[in-house]
Amino acid sequence: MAETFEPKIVAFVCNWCTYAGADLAGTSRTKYETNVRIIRFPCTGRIDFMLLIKAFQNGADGIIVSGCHPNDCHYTSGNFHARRRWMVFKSLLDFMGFPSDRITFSWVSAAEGKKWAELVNETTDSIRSKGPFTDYRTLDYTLLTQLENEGIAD
Amino acid sequence: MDTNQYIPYQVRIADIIDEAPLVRTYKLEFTDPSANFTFKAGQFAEYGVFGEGESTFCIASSPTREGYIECTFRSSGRVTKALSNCEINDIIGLRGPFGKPFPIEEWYGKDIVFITGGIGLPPLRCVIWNVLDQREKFGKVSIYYGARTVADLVYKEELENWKNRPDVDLFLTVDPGGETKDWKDNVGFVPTIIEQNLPSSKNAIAIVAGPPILIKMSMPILAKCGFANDKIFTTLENRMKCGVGKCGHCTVGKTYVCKDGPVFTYEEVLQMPQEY
Amino acid sequence: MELKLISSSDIAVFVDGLLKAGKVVVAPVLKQSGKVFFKPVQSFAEVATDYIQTAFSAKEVVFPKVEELFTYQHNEEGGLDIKDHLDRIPETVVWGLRPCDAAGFDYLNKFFLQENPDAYFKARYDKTTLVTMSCNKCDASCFCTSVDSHPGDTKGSDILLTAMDDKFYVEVMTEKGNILINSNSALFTSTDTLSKEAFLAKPLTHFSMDEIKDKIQNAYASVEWKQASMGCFSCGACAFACPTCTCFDIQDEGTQDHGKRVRCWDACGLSQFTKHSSGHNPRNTQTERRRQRLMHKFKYSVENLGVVSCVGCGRCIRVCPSHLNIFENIQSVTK
Amino acid sequence: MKELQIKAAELLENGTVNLLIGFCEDLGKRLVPCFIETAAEANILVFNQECKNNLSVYLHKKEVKDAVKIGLVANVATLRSVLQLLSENQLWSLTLTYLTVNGAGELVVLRSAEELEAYVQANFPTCRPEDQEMLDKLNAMSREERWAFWKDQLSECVKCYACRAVCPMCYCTVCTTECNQPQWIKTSAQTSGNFEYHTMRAMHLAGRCINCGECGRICPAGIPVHLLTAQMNQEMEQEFGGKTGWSLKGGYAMNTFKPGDKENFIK
Repeated sequence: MAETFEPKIVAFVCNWCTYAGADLAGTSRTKYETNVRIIRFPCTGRIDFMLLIKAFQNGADGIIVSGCHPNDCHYTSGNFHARRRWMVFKSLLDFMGFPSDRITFSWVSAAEGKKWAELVNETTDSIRSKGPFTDYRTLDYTLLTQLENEGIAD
Repeated sequence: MDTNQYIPYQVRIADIIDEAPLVRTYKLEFTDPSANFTFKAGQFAEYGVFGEGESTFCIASSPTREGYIECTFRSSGRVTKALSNCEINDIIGLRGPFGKPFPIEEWYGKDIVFITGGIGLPPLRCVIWNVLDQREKFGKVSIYYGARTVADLVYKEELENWKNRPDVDLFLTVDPGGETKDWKDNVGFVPTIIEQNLPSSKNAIAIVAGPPILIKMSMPILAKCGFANDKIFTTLENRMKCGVGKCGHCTVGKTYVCKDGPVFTYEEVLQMPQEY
Repeated sequence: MELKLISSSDIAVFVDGLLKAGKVVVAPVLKQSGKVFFKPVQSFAEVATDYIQTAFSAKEVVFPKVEELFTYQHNEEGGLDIKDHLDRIPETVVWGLRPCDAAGFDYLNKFFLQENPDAYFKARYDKTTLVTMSCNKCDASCFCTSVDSHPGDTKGSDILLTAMDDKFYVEVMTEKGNILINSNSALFTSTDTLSKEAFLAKPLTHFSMDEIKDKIQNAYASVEWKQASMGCFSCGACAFACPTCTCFDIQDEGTQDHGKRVRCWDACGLSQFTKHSSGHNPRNTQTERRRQRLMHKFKYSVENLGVVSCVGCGRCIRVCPSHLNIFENIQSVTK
Repeated sequence: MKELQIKAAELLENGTVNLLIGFCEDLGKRLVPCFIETAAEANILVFNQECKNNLSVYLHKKEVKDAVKIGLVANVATLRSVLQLLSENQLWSLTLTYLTVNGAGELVVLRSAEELEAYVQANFPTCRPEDQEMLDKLNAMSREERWAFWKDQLSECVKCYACRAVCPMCYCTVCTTECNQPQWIKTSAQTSGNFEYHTMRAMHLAGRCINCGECGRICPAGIPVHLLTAQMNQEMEQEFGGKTGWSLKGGYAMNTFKPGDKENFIK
């Protein structure tokens, strides 16, 4: 483990606004943490909740989901549908005891390069303070393999 | 500790031939020389891409060719798609050989009729080369092979080789509408081609493999030619996972296609419940 | 075969002694949902005593719902390091399973080890000792007497305990049983044979195996299959609760660089079980799948292994969302 | 019970119904679904408060759909799920006749979708007290406690898919669990795969489930999976208004939106 824990943040962003915002942050030389890995989607409406679970399972410690402000959506209603989906998904994760505060939802328009940089820095600091997210990845054992994993067998 | 049948051999892809759209032939060599893998014509193996799973198809090369094995597959499911993305020198897993082989020793001195279509040729090609490599032990050899279009024909250069051999009668065909301008051979479904050149059933055995529709259409014609049901051999294609008669996916009635087959005489197939 | 007695109070001492000796004891535990499951216990206090049958069978000890076949890891030379973990399986005592479960283990042993022996099953089975508790009560789903077994049957178990008022009548059947007894022999006093009849449950007998074995021959074409399987939803509950269902699926989990290949339970009732990648499905409707399940248990396994693979525990009836009844179905299709 | 049997026999006799799905008692005195095609068999029909199975799930079965004219002996939850299915444009190819017993014990026969809607709205079921109590207990827990609770429960799941099989709302021809390109849900019943499966199931049923509770009641491993969708239902009713299985027009909350939807969790 490195001395300071470097979180892996996965960002699911919509192509028309947030990705352009991130691009603007780049062209205007705004510095922001490098822990974020950006995945481009045509719209937040296309981001499937299963992708977030897969990201957590494959090693993500924090997730940013960001897209166009309401009424800015290139496909007119993608972000409205997404908003409802994230509201339901966030409460489902809370109900199942999943640390849904590791997922940050936001609207970042193409002109808000600075907001994107602040968003990434904020998220990285908060996830860094929370530490690595291993709950999900250490779930896998059954009756007897459970004992093998707990080393009783050794 | 007895052998653990689930640990695969590691084999390296030595050569890749693109037979037809989505159909590839891999030449596989064993990375571990002490493997001395031996098999008989008609047996199959489980080819595994690590991280994706395992897929079942026959060993297409003849046991008379030492040092390597070949397999031909069409990319259709998750594993075969991953398999078709592999390149030369990649390592894949191989388990086997599984199943009962064709009883080639019983066919010495007999005429042999091969009937197959499309992707059904690989399981029979292994037998064909096994027969042709000891050609003098057998009577007449005739091969009826067809595919949907000219491009779908597999082993194109070997088909040429068989066509030019005097001791092999090859009846090549493509489905109506599948022929190209310079296509000189027959046009029509394989069963109709068989009817045009009826094989004699005296002292002969027939082997049929390929899509179920081909098997269903060819059987009555062979019966008309006088082939007894126990003189017709076929391979059953069922979903298989373990290959050793334990996982239950391939069962047809009490028979485990992987352990008791995949080679059956048509008589045995008729006794099974119609669930294949 | 040795016969012993042990007082009821010493049972707790015996089991706790096994735990202290480092053995893993898997015993029925009453869960908050009101159902009883086989779980590893840390003390005898956790063991449930007042139950007819556990929800799932104890086969999970020797045939887990998920079992790692091997892990693989790419090494520098471009090959793969493949390792299985057969050496890490603990000594296990399955406590308090019923005679029908033990008969189930007997079938599993035949199925997995008679031909192409399965290394994983053998490793777990050799390290497992079965301490069976004969049944003093049963319910309408139990039909062990219809499949050549009975509530006091010793088949398949290493030790059979029969509760008799304040003591247990101990029948030690195998060498494994002896080792267990000798680990704390002070608790046991020897005795001569006692009759268990008075302490055993009396389940109804619906048919006999000889009667079914010949009538099942032409049951395949019976018209009753459709009505018998109308209530079926094509889920896997009956197969996963059954002590003798052995179908499994092999899946890879991980990336192309490293990961593991696991074997997990599968069920012939599930619609994808026999589906080819071309879409062709030899058993496409629920009627065919339900027929396969019953024909396999009462006909095909007799032809392949010489023994009916149903032990009459009735779990598939209790666990089925619409309580489809296996022995009623067998009676209706073999009329 | 007598009038139910007489009415059923009459419906079967005069051909308004080819197949009647109801309840009868099996050897073990348990209430099990039964499928009656002739008037003579109608005398085995039984109906009381203990009949909990949601029989509307059988309306998706090929062997049942072939009968086209189908009778359904149903409790209110089953009627509510048929109403929700009709609002999702399912089952319109069938002519359905419903037999039920209302609170006062009288036999009620509903012959059309409108009658069904009126009856369901008049006797709209509320959340069962024991479920509400469990929901409140869970919501009162801290996040870590809830995680421990669901981790322990979902480690018991063996992925037999009985919860999906008994759910009338789960009628997809190819379920996400059966998709292996990409492998969304792990096939093996390990806890992480179970979490994926139950999260996906709850999300796909959010705003559609009518809280009949069958999935939790019949789970062989005794996992209260019905609480997941019950919680989602309650939150979506508060947030987006509208009730599932209330009217033929339905209105699935997840494929519409309002500008004023909740936004306080979005930066």
